[in-house]
Amino acid sequence: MNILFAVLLLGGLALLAGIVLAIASRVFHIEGDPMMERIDAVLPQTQCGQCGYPGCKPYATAVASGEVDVNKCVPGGERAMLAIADLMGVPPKEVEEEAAPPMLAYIREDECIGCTLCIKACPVDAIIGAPKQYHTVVESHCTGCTLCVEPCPVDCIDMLGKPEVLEEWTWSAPGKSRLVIEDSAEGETHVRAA
Amino acid sequence: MSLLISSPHAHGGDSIRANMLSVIIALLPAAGVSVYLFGWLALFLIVLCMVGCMLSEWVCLKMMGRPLSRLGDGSAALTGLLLALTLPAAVPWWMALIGCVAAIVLAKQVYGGLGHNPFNPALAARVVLLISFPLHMTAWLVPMHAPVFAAVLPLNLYDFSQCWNLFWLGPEAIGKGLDAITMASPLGHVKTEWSRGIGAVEALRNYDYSYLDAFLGREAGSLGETSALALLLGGVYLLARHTISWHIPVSFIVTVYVLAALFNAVNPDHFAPPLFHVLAGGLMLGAFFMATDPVSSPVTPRGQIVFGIGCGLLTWSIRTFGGYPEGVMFSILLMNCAVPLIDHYLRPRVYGK
Amino acid sequence: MSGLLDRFTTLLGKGAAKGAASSIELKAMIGSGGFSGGVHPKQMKITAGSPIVQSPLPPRLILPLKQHIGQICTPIVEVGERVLRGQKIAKSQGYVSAPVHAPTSGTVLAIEEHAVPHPSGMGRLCIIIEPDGKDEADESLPPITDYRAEDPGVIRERIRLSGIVGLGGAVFPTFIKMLRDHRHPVEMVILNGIECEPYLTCDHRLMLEHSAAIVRGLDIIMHAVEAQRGVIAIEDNKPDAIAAMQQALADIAFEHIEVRVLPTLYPQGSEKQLIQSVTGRQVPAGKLPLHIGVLCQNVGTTRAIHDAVCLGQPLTQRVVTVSGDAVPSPANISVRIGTPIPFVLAQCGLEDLSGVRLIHGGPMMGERLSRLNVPLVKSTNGLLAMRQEALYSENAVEEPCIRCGHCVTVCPVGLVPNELAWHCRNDQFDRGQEYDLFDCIECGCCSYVCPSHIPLVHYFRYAKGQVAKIEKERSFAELSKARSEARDNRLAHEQAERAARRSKVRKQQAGDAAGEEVSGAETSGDGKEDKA
Amino acid sequence: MSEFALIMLSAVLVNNFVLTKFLGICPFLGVSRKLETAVGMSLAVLFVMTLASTASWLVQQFILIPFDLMYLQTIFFILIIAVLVQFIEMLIHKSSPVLYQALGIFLPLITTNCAVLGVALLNVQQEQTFMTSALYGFGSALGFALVLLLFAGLRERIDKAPVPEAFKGSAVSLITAGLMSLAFMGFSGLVKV
Repeated sequence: MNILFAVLLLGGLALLAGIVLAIASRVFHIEGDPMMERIDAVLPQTQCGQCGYPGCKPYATAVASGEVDVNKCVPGGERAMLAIADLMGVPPKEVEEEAAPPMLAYIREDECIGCTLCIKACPVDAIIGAPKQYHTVVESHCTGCTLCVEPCPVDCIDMLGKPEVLEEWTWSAPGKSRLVIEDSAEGETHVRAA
Repeated sequence: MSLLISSPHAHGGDSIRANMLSVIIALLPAAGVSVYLFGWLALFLIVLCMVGCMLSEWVCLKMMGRPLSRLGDGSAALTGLLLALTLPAAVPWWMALIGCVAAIVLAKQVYGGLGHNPFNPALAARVVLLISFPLHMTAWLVPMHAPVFAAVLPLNLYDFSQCWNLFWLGPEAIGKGLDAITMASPLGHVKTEWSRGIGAVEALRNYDYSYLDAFLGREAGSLGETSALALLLGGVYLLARHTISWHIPVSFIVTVYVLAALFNAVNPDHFAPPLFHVLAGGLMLGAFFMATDPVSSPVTPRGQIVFGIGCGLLTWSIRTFGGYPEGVMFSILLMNCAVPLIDHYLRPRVYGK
Repeated sequence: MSGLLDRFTTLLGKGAAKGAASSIELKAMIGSGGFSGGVHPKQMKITAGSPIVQSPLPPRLILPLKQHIGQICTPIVEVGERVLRGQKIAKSQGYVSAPVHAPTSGTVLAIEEHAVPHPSGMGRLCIIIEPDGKDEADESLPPITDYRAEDPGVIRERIRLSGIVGLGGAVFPTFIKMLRDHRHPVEMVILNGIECEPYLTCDHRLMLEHSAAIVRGLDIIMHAVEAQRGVIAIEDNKPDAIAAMQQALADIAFEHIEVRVLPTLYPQGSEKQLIQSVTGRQVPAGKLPLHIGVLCQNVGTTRAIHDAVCLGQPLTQRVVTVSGDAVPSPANISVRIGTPIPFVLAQCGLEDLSGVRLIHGGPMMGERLSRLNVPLVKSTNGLLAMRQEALYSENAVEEPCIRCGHCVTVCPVGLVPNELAWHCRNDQFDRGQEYDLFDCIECGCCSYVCPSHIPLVHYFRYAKGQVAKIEKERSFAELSKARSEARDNRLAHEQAERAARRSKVRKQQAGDAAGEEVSGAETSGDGKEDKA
Repeated sequence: MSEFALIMLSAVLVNNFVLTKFLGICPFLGVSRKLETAVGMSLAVLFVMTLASTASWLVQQFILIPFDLMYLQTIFFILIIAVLVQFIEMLIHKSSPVLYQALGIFLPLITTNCAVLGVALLNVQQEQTFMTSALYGFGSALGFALVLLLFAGLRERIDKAPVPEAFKGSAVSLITAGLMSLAFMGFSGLVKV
């Protein structure tokens, strides 16, 4: 009898608690997944697909739902990985592939046959041109994702490194190597990694 | 070799080594007083601690594969000296060595060496010793030249062979018990008397306490803490050399003084007078040499003042209400814990903001 | 919950900040300057007694198309064209810019990329002129003798056309600083004669030798901005300059200008610090000196303004201090802009440059040049040639920070350099910005006093560059995202349209008897759509 | 009044849950990597512990004692605490997703946190009144929060220090906690409770 009473009491209390929680879950219900948006915001938006997802947003969604590791974004490199790991509250994981130096696509226009295949492949609409006309890459929009190289039937797209200009030069960390152009006392010029 | 090098291309010439050296120099008067009071024992202990700390540092650097030249920055030697000055003269040599290892390995090198230790190594080691060996760490050798106790002193500390035996083999070797050659410090005495329901003023009277002796250092205590005069000299030297700033010592000492004065004014029989608090125990040593340890104290002036006030508050509270007679060491360590937060929240005002 | 807490902590920070004012005042009494912090580096003003000498014409002049802060200029001369001294050879492009003038008469040899004085050693577009030795002047800018009678706008336009930029080293186009804003009238013009960098003495010599021109230049500025008060600020380590300026004021009988002697303290010559020393007020963060009614001009700039207005000469030469332990005869030289630096050094007896490190500017804020064959530009206020072993920055070994707090004490901006450097070193740039990274003026006081020889300024520069880079990447990512989303929307839209058309066709199909032909037509239509 | 002050002082400093009773070590080590998360965790624990100690007191006085069910004490307490934690989790998820993510697994873990259950059980043991048990719960949580914040500050510094490989991570953290604990021994005897 005593036992029965104890069980009933405990069960009743548990039921009450359950009801309270059920109501609370209604009241505090949240729409959408702000985490996905936050992750998407730290991705480089190259839409390159190197992560195995068809773009940055799909990858962000996958990371937010926990179905994929935080280290799959190659162009984002370590920084994006650390930012995502930080957001997700998981330990950082090394990015396996080394990001290539920033590149831009160039179309050798005299070889272009105007097939528009690269235009369709470009995820950020950075290639302009019409059918049977030369196409050209808008440099300021190109993310260097290389997705246009594969579809080109005549292989007239080159990925070239971004030229370094004085205006975009920044200091490297103390003691870290950096290309230094130097004049020797004899008047020769050397370029070397210091 | 041509690395990218940024301005400035000039330097004021300050170095870690110079900083450490000037602290060691500033500690010389206090060390001198300790030798004057405790004879060869003090010298043995100081040398042992300095050597012990430097050896520990050397082993750590070697094991961690860091440049052994770091040993030359003088920080380990300074830690050894500071540790020695906080120890009672009658402490067994192996205990002092344990302290050295605790200071260098546990409190410093584990964190990556100089500059990264959150706690003052010497103090951390002393707390380790105090908690582990409470008896030995509160047994104060009767000093030479303390006028009141000169007659009581059962041994001559200026006698090399007697001290040598005492140092390595303990009091039994010279046929004395620890109790026979040690006594209570003024702070300890006040605490014990309190527990018997006797007020501080009465307690000091029956201890034959004298402010002048406390100022000059002719009283029981750890090696380097007894003489306020010697420590003050060193402190002024450091201030003059800009090795430390005034913020911590002044706010620390003033806080203790003000608190003690307030409570003493309310109940003069029960609470010890402010000057007693300022001269007693390790306050001077702590305020000028421990709390100002750059690595484990705040960097901003405002933070340093808060740090000093916190130290003072805790010191006085622990001395007055706590279980331990002396609170300087605990209070500095406790405030060391708060340094990152103090540094984070008490930054200077930025120009134009 | 966290929002509340953040607010609480900012409140705490602000409350605490208010308390700081008192400690700053205290410092002002103990220290010497009006601003907090600062250091007293070794003066090393070995050329203080050397009169300014005129450098001969070099065989070749190299004029970078950007010697100022702002947009690069476009050349308006062609290769082979003959140019005259003072002729504009490159015009401003955009608002924040300053034109470039030919320093002497000669022929344009080339317009090509050439190394410029920059720590990277990289080059930019330069106009290269071969002087013909005749030094014929272009007289398109007539002298304005009675400038007080002219409209301030005319004066400002003259300054703009003359290509004058701040010659203290910042090279910000001067005419922009002098624009009038009716909400913020300029009450005081401060002439910056501080020259707090060690070694440098060019401003000092200018004040001694051209005091009348400088005082007049200041009067021109005051007229142009309609200011009532002029203050000439000089540190007390230049008593002769103080006397010279006072004499010049007495001679011309200018009563609206006073000489203010300030105690020597680096970096008092920095604009914001100087303003605090002179007026006791701080320029609010994110605001200009103009917003508290102050305008600062450097001595060299003021002299250039005088020459541009009263003599009709654009900025084509400047005074440079050539010094350092490797220079046999240090001197103050008046040099044409564009003169190759080895040529200037040779004037001071330094021919063999092996083992010599070149610093462009003073030792505290100047840049070490990795390339020697670069021209002297508008920002060159000093050239220091140092023996490699004498150069601290070359030989310093970084040791761990012992948190001594000296950097905090000397920082004239009120930063916590050691913590800031930690964050920068660990690439925690958000944290760095929280610690006011961008308020750093790179004066070098922190590195100067650091007992651990930590290159703090270098860390800050690195972090600033990285933040800018990240910011750029972020805005590019945003742009790419928008473009990608627009594309997705367009594709979705097209697909929807196609689907709608298909269903329409299907409906027709249901109505029609012959279905196969239509579906064939539909696929070809699809193909066309894709291509569009 | 002075009795309440003494209870608080005792709970916060002298008998600090983490450093002298060694309760709640799991979140103490787990959530102290960053100051911001530590602040969040502190607030969550403050809320949970205060409520848990009052709620458990109520359950104790009005259910367990009258119905003579003392043998079900642990189960009842855990039930109450679990509900409270769930509730707070939803609240935080709604109000601050960042904090929610940052706290991660540790928020649900408060349920089985010995500090929370400990405060409920200690209350019963010490036969507190309603007010004193609420105060004791709050004070203990405050002590936990204080130590957690100090520790988080220290760890932010330690994390950036070149700690030898063997001591990286929890090793050096535990040493730090140990040294902190030594420092907190200075408070012993401060309040005789």
